[in-house]
Amino acid sequence: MAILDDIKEAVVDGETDEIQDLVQQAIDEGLEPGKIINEGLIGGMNVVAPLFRDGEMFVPEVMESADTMKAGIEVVKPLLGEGGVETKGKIAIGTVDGDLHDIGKNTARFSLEAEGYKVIDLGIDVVPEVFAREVAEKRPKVLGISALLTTTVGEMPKIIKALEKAGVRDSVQVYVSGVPVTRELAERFGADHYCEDARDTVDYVNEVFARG
Amino acid sequence: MAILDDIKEAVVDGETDEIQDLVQQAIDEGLEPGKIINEGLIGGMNVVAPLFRDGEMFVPEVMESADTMKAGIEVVKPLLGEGGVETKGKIAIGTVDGDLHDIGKNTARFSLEAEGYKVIDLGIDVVPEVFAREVAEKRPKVLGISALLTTTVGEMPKIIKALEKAGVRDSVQVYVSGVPVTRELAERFGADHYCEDARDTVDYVNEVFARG
Amino acid sequence: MSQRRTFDSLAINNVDDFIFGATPHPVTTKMGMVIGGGHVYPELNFTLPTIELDETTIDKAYTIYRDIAKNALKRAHDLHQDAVQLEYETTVEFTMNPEWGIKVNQILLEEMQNAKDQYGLVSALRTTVNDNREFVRPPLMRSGENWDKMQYLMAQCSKDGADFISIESTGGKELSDDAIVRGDLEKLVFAVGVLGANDMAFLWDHIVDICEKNGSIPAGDSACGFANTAMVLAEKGFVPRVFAAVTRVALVPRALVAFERGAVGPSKDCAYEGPYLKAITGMPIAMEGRSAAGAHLSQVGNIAGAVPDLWSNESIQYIRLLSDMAPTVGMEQLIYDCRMYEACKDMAAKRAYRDLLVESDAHNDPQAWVLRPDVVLRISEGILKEDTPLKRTKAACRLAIDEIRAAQAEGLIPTERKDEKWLKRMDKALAGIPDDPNEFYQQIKPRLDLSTFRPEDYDLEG
Amino acid sequence: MSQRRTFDSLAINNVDDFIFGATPHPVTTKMGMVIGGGHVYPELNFTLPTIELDETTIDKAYTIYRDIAKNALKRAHDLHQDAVQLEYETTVEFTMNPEWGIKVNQILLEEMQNAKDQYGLVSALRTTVNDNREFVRPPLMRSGENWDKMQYLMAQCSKDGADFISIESTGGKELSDDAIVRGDLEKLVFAVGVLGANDMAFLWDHIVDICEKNGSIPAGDSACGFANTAMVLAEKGFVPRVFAAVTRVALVPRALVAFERGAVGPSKDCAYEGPYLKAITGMPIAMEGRSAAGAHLSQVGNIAGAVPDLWSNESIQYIRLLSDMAPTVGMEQLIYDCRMYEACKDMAAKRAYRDLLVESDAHNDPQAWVLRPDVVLRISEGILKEDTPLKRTKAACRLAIDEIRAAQAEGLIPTERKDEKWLKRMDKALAGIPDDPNEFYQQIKPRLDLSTFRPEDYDLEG
Ligand SMILES: [Zn+2]
Ligand SMILES: [Zn+2]
Ligand SMILES: [Zn+2]
Repeated sequence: MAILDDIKEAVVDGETDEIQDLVQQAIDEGLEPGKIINEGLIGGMNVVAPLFRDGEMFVPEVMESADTMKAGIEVVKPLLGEGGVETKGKIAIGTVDGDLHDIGKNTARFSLEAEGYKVIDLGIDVVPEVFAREVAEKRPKVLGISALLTTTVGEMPKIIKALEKAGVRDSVQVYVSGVPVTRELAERFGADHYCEDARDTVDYVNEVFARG
Repeated sequence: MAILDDIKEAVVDGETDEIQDLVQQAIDEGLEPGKIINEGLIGGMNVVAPLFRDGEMFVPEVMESADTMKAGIEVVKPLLGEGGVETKGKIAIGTVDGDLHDIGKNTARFSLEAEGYKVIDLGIDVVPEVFAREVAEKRPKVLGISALLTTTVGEMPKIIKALEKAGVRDSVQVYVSGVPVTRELAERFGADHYCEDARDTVDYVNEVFARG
Repeated sequence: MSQRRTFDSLAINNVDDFIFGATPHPVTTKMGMVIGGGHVYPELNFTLPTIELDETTIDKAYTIYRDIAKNALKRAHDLHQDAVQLEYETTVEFTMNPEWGIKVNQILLEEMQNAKDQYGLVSALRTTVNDNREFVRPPLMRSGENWDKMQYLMAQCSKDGADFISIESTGGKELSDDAIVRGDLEKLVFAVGVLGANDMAFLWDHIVDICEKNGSIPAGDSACGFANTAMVLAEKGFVPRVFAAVTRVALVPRALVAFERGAVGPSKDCAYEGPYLKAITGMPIAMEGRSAAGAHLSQVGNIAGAVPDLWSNESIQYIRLLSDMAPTVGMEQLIYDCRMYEACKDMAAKRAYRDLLVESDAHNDPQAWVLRPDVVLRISEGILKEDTPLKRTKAACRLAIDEIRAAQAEGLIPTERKDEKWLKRMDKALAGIPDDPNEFYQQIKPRLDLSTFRPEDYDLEG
Repeated sequence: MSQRRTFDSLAINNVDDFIFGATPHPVTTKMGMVIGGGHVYPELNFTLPTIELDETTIDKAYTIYRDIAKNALKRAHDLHQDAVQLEYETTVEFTMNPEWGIKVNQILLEEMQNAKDQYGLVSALRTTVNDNREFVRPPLMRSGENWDKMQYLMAQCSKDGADFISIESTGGKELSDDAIVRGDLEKLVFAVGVLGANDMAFLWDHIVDICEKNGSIPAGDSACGFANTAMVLAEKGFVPRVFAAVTRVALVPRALVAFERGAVGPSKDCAYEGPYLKAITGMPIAMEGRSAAGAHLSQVGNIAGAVPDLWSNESIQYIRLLSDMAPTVGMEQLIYDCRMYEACKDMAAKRAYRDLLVESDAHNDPQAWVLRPDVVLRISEGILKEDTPLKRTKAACRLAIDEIRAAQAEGLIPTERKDEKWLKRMDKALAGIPDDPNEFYQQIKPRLDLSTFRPEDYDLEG
């Protein structure tokens, strides 16, 4: 399937300009929409993820690949029924109240999206109640809490308490990450896991979903 | 009272060879034994302690002063009734099980003795049960637990549990000290205080006894 | 009110005169330290361990700051050091609760005076107020409670006796974070050459004014939130090293604005663009390198030490290491580094030692290469040929790219597989940027998320 | 079995040849690093954070050791370093449970091989087995379970591929701790010149034998428990600096015994007596200084770097700093120091840089003074005029006192108020010590606590 390889390659190279034509060509050749997405577009991201992990791609390139994938998906989407795009699962991530740094969160987000997860981005500067409400409503399987500043790390246990109060603590696996966080702090806060960086996060999330 | 000043000076200078003659001379001059001890011998140590604290004396010199004081007290002792030597109070200190380093403990001990405290030295490599037994029997007001090795610091909470089990936890103020210990660890272990060094220890013990 | 300056020629022209510890316009502290007057002094920065700050824990925080200062100053004395600088960098809570920040500032000054009285140790204090204007979104850069608190804290710390006031200002960071993560040089130049530079002019007019009224010295800013973000991401392998190197140089014109508005140095340690500022303004600089590895891993640990007037550890938490508390250890390491500078007996020895620091790093990474004293002088000269922050920012990028390309062509620094692709990408981005800020704004506007910043706070037409 | 040597003349005679990174008898590791063959390599030591070790936590400890090695080696590669050494210093639990220690040793070797395979990084491993003979009281030095476990651990780590076996042996520490705290030079000389030296002969015969049988290199001992105890106490103001300086030199003859019995270096980092060993034996040494301040505060942070072949951080716990985990940070700092050595292009540059390191410290403290290369050569020569460890230890003290007194008389180092009193006190102690160990023993016996050590374990008549 030469066209699928071309699509994959365009995603890896972040050729946003070309992807829509390629996808259209695949549709014209009669390929199934599901196949175009899973083997072509997400297939490309499946190449990107390990390349990024091995230091062969930079974050801007990964983001361009993600953009390319998205642009391609937009062409196929009208041809799909509801829920046509298969994702590996749902994750919510956000940065704690008082913390306006989002690089860590964003990098985790794009890494996870590149791995094929649906990421609910709760944004930055999120209060505990919002974390709890979003988990209750959207039911992600994993919740990531990120902090960059030393001084905002104290928000983390509050979020976990808010989840308990909302009765959704057990419905979700919680990981924490960020410069000031340590494995020990994560344990003390009552989180399920500590993720050192975006690559670590992907490993952890893969593991959670593999557990089923 | 020239002779008391001479005794004081001999203690400060650690003149162990001369102290017994000086004390005998004071006795011959008809001075009260209690006065010789408190104003002469311990008076000397009261000069030593701040000198040490200000970096004007070295530990070997402090120890020689303590030796001199002891040698002087031996001459007066026969003239005293029971409990004649006044001490400021009773402290027990020991190094945890598995830890054979005693410099920290010894320095604390000599500093405390120089301040006029009675120190029950539990020794090195002490198991939790011995700490508890000694506290129950000897009833010190303060218990110092010392560790030098990173890996033996975990003994500290065990000792505090042993005190609880023996029902003597509330009878004693517990401080912990040593290279691997931190204020945070001290709190986590349930100690009453963390002492950074011997000088810190003296301050803390003074404060405990000042509280009454 | 404040003394405006323009810089159109280099204060240091000859690489032979570009040396650590000495600069054409030294600055004198309250206790008489002359920064840039012949010596390199340690500048120790420190921060709290992870504790939640509120009314119940603030006294503990005060005690920690007092312990840090007391013990680090004691250690300096024990090591026969006769003068040091401390930096108190307020974290967000201390700016939001300015009374807390004022109290810490006072505690440090007290301990400095104690050290002077007890053992004659001379010291100076830099108080760096956290820029918390970004703590509403979109940031309110020129009004509001946060802006008022920042100014109040600066004024009071200045009045109470801080020698220097600094800041790591954040104007433009609304766009630069994304620009860096995206490797988007066009957006980066807009963020720092238009927004950043514009905010610096506004901000430093105020800081210089506050310092003049209250008795301290306006010391300079840091591009920490910009170029160091790129550096840290490059170390993680997230963005290319050539991109981080260009970003470093791109930040020079923005930093220069503080000096145009009346700052006199020493510029901040984490402003690795410092050598450029020293070459252009002749004012003293603080730098940080290998002894700051506990805060920033980098490729410039030695070369950063080529021409500093203060040598810093960037920041270390009050945590226990095997020997002692980390700030005390930090002070010791800085002093050993400073002793090396002092041991150089004449200009020849100083140049030789400087060149060792330079040569030991320069050939390993483009980020080190752009800190070479000769490269710094060449690029600085080129920057001064332009007359506005935006044109200077473009020139800085252009010159940095050219220097990197030339060094790679000659095999003087390593060339990574994708470097040429990225250099070309940056060429292309630069080529499309007009000289006029408003024209640039109109051009880039469709690509901006206008909910993230307020154009009116940067004098831009809506 | 093992090759015995005697040292009666200096391997390095001329201060011009006494230089970092090169020595007459270099040593080659399994992957081909030549220690002392022209370069100074970093040697990173690291240790666990505070955790209680038992069957339930040991797996976590393994993971930590793997992470430390993986990340520190990765950082070395990122900084373009081509060869490094790791040191695994077993804590007591790992010697008492030798299977744990063996496993960690294997994990480190695996990660070293991975780094070689992945990015060509060459590395070597020094395994330093904790001397746990003192963990019964009085210590059983020549038999018993602890002695057996130590030997077993060494043999197995050697067999598994460790390049070097070292130890910080403790023979004589039963008396030396008290001697140091008491400032008692007579007792100290007995502890190290009789007990220590005697134990070194016994112990190193065994270690050399184990290494020969199992394929690793016997690398040398450290007086950490002796001279570094004195150094740390001097830094706290507990014992005089002149006493600590004399203690340092007093430990040289004891350390030399390991080399007489077949050790070939590199000697241990925390053996600050290293320069003496290098001058006398011509074998390579590891040293530590400013980059080890997290483990030892000292007055010799730069001068310790004058003539090393490996440059170490002593030890750092696996704790998080603002930038990264502390061992990774430690690796970076060591590499920056090593880059400076590498940047010296010829012998003239090397000597000039060495002299900067020396001069920056030498005039601040007697402990630094006795590490000056010229002082080291003079005292070493004097030591070799004597032919037994005890006579050499006495000579070492005598010569150190004379050098310190002369330097103070000339105003080359500071003189503290009580120094002359303490120097005289040491003169007096030395004058009373006989040359014959058994005569010395009989003389000092009444002052010893005979319950603290076993004379028969030191070949002494009861
Ligand atoms: Zn900064
Ligand atoms: Zn800083
Ligand atoms: Zn050691």
